[in-house]
Amino acid sequence: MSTVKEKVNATNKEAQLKQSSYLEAISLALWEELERDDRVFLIGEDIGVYGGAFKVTEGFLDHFGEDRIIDAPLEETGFIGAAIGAALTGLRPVVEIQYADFISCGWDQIVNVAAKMHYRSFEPVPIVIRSPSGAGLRAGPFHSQSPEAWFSHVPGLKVVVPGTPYDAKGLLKSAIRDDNPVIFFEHKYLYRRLKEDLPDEDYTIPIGKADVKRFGEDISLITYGAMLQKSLEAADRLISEGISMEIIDLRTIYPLDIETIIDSVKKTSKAMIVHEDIRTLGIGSEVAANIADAAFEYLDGPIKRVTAPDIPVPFSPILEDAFLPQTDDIVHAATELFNY
Amino acid sequence: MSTVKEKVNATNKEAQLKQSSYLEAISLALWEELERDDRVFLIGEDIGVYGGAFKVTEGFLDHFGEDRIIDAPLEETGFIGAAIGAALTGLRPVVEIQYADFISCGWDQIVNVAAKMHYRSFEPVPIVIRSPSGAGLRAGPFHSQSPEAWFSHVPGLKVVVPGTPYDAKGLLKSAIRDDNPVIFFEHKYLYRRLKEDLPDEDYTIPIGKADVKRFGEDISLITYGAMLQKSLEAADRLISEGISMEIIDLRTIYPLDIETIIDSVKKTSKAMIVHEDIRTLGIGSEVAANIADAAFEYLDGPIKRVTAPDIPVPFSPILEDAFLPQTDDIVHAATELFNY
Amino acid sequence: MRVNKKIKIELYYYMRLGRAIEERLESLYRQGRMPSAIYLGRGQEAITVGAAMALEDGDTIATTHRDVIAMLPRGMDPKMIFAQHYGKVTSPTKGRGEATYLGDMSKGIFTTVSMLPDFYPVSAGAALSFKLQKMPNVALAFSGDGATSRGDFHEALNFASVLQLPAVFVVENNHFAYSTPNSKEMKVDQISTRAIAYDMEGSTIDGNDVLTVYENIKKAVDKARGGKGPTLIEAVTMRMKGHSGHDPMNYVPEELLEKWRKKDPIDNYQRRLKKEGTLTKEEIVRVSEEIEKTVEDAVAFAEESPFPREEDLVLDVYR
Amino acid sequence: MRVNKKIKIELYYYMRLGRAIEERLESLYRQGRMPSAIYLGRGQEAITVGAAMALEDGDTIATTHRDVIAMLPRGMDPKMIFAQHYGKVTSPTKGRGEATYLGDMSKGIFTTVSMLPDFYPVSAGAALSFKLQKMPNVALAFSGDGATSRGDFHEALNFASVLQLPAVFVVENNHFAYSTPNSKEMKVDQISTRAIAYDMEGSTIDGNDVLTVYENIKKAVDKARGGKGPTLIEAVTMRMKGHSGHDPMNYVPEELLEKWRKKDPIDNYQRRLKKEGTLTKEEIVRVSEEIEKTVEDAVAFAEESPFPREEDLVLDVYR
Ligand SMILES: Cc1ncc(C[n+]2csc(CCOP(=O)(O)OP(=O)(O)O)c2C)c(N)n1
Ligand SMILES: Cc1ncc(C[n+]2csc(CCOP(=O)(O)OP(=O)(O)O)c2C)c(N)n1
Ligand SMILES: [Mg+2]
Ligand SMILES: [Mg+2]
Repeated sequence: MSTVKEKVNATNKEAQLKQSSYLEAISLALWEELERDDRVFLIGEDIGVYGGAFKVTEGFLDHFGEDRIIDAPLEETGFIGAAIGAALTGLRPVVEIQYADFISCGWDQIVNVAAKMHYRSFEPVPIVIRSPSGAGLRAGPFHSQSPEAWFSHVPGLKVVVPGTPYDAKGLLKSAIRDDNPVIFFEHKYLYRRLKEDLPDEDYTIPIGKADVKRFGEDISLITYGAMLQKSLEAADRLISEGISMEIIDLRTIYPLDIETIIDSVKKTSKAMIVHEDIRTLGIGSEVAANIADAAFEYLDGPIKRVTAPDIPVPFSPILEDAFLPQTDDIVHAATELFNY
Repeated sequence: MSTVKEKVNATNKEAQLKQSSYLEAISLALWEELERDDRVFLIGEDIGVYGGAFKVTEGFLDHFGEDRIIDAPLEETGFIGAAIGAALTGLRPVVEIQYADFISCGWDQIVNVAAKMHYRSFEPVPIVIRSPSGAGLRAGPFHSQSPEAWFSHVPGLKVVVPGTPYDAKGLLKSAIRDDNPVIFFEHKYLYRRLKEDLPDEDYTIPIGKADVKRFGEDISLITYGAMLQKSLEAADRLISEGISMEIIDLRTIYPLDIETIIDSVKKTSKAMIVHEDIRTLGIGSEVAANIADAAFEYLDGPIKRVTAPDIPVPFSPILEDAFLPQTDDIVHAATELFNY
Repeated sequence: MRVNKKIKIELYYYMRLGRAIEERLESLYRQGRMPSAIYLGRGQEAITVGAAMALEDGDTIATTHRDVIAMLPRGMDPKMIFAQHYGKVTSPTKGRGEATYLGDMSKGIFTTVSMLPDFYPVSAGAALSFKLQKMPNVALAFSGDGATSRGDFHEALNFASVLQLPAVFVVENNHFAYSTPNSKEMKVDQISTRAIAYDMEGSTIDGNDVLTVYENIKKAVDKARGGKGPTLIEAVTMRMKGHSGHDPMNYVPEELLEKWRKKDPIDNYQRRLKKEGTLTKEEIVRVSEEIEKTVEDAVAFAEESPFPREEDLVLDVYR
Repeated sequence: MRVNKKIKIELYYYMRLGRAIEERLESLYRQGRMPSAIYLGRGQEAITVGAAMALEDGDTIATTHRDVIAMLPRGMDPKMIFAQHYGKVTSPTKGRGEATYLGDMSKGIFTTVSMLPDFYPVSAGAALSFKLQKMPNVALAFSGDGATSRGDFHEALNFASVLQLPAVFVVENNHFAYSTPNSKEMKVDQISTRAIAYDMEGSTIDGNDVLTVYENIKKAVDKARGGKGPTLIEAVTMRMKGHSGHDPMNYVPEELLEKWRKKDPIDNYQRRLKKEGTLTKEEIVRVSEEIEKTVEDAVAFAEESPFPREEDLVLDVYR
């Protein structure tokens, strides 16, 4: 079984390119961190022999062995709790939750044990919980959720949702090296659809820093995850209408990089937020609240949100497409805001 | 053992008053609904023989018997799940979670089973989960949490946090009569501290309607739960400085009564939100986001939030008092906003 | 227990129908005609059908991802199963739910969720409901072997045992949880052993013999109905297909599958029924034809049904 | 197993010290001197101390709300316990945590949480950590009887058993979970029966005899250390005080308490040690004096310690 690393390297050599998919970027980050630090180990359902439901860890077991790549029994509370215990006693576990929807089954251990440990005991809990989230794959209400906002209401956690392969690799490395519990959602729609050149050398992306993915003058569009691509698409289309969009990719959902957001809004005077998560108490509400406080004087229009509606993620293609914010929706909202 | 109802009635008769505490109001609502509808039953830890950790159900077991007042084993997932099953087969369970902090142990059943049932199956899930939440009693990080915002990010649930005895009774009755899952948080600090006259006759308060607890001209202050009292106190003090506060008590946290909020802000042009929950993705952020969108043109100042900081609830009195928003903080923020 | 002829034939019919439905689901999936994932219970028909047949009207049943054919004896129309996989508005979820997560409370079938085994507690709650309402009904729930590792399994069994509820918990031990074999999921040899932790009756039965399944589960159902409390039944079988449509199941040794192919619950049962004269060659042909037609009709229904309307997207979140 | 004199005396000393600390906590609580709730383990000292004494340096221990005195043999200073209840900055949580939720990882003591029994899985994780790091250590965790109803219990035991981890799970069966008696919590007569569900060794022992506790837990600890896997030990005792300081425990019949008072673990042990000559009257007096001084000093320390500073409120949420 050839490993992701070998495959990517082989592909790269042939093509004289270093293009990696979002999924490969994540695999590479895991692989390299496992090589770098022998305190790192992976645990989760079907990650060993099977290589993971999405094949993120294909070939890992052969290379790293059973002590580093642990196939866990079907018990999210049990193995998340165990990972916390391992983290408190010197190791650096990386937990895979097969689908982000199932993270709810380990909820209590995350929010009550992991998150509140350092504040009370000053002990680090260097654990990463990574999981494929998000919709778009016709997977219905229980394999499509975007649970990131829940965890962004839990002090003590850090929450990361990368939107590009480059960021995914650099942020996952930072997450693994971080001494705090990090919840790391990988948008499963991007896994094999998004490719990018990755540098050869080891690099990290700081947790807590947003990234301006496109500079613009007229509107600050704040987004993250799979909506980054749609936002960029929308920005391309809007150019022809004379609207210059600044696209901020949050990357880290909690703690928020409020400074970058506010600086941008001070420049553009208009703000909109785009996310795939539902509207009420999605990250957009926190972003909007910050802008409405700290950048009020600069605002030249209402703060708009383009989000999914407040419903479970429906399965049927027509419904799912209607559920998800589309490029058209973004273009429409931006045009309206521009003309305000 | 005399029941709450008898006790309250006796007291009332003597004093020719109908004053009930927040806790008694809740007991009465439960009692009356148990009398009214024999599909209603209560289940939870120590609610029968012991009458509940806070004695909300004292005397209930004797009167209603073991089939209506069920002492459950210590397993939140088990008895919340069971309540859902009972609700799907014709009953109307009211679950008590001993402290709101422990609701995390039944999280998955609530957010994945109860909340998403009707959208997919059109079957009602008439279950109420009630629990004492909130800080102020020196009870530390695990007996003081305000988990309401998490549940307000779960379409399919309704989330209620009453701020007065009158509202508590009327809203709990509505919750029990509602065909949807309702999460009902009772602020434990108010249990025995807040008293109010209650009408003799059966009444309900609609879920989803905010209540303007005080009319004013200068600032719309949106709040709920235990912060209502501090906000009213602040408003009293601010009057002498010539600042007229309009106090909106949300009562229902989800779905939000956006209309009442927006109407108020259109009148006052200034908005602030006060809640005991932490800042990031507390209800305040959703309220602010709505105002910053729908009432932007009317706004005459930044939207301010007075909340707890993003930390676990600390135990030590000095810390807990510093954690909780105080009347002074509200007065200070309102004055600043007024002078903006 | 003597199983009468009518029931014997029904067991046969529903197993055949169930398999035909799943075979069709698989081919439609491979052709890319349905947006849904598929979870096939091939090889496990004796358990799903045997258990479902042991119930009466008014009882409830809670399935998992792999047990959709258990709905057939409870009255679920095959049309609904295809409409669901197609995401059509004519399905019980009106296209909101995927795959096997459909149900119909009027037939006592819960619309379950993916989280395993979340409907063990819910099913215990239905049993509580029957007890409190003094209704003579029973709540039956399925779980896989892997899902017995989860806390919900423990809490449900404990709850049902403490309150002595009319519940039957069936575990389909098909030896794998996705790619994870029993040995990595638990240390006990028999899952029924776990009943001891709840002072509950537990037994392990041959899950590939539909009469054994029917009789044993019927006994447990009758016991529950008689107020004698819950039972845990482990039915041993083998998952003959990948976890879901895209899983080539490379982790399962071919010999193991070969061994279990010989134990095919339908082939063996058909042979037996023929041998004992309950079923003739002609009847088999007739059943085959009927089933083919039923499946054809169901697929046609699903194909021809409309998709849900975008405008209805946000309806029904609340009652 | 022969328990040597030094250990015998230490067991005695720590039980006495533990009880003295709890008695003092109770009186301070009744006087309203401390902001914290109290959870007293009176009557259960043989278990907490016996178990803690069975561990070695480098092992970990995870307590519950009722087990704070188990920290004493692991090196926790009594000053810390009082400072914690007072909410002082000198406590291990710097006043952020309440009651018995303190710890010290340098001594292998987890800072646990209220949710029961959340540290069963965490403790299994420490055991996994020892195994992966090839460290010769053992992770021991306490649970109450009631908490065995929760899924975390099940998942932890299953996890530890599948992975054959060096873990010891101790259940203190004190017959009540708050007001809920065993009979409403479980149907098994012995909680150790639950070990069967994990093919784990399980035993039920007299929780009021400290030598029995020490010896049995030591055996399980040694077994774990030797790579022979986890054990579940149920130690039977009685909760002699209310669940917490404000619980008058009206639901417990006086006769039951009377019966258990006669089995007091300290009185009986002291009598035995005196009888066998391990302990003289003078030594008892000396121990009493030492303990009184220790407790006095600890209370004084707590009283005199400063509260945390408001300015530090938001520090340390992150590393
Ligand atoms: C709580 C939870 N975690 C993970 C999953 C993902 N998942 C779906 S099926 C499956 C394996 C289930 O195995 P088993 O219980 O043996 O049932 P089987 O599929 O063999 O019928 C897993 C891990 C899930 N559905 N629920
Ligand atoms: C998950 C959870 N639910 C509820 C509680 C509230 N609570 C605290 S102690 C207790 C009883 C615990 O009983 P048991 O496990 O027997 O321990 P004991 O107090 O008898 O030592 C309860 C219900 C809790 N701490 N955790
Ligand atoms: Mg299986
Ligand atoms: Mg107990």
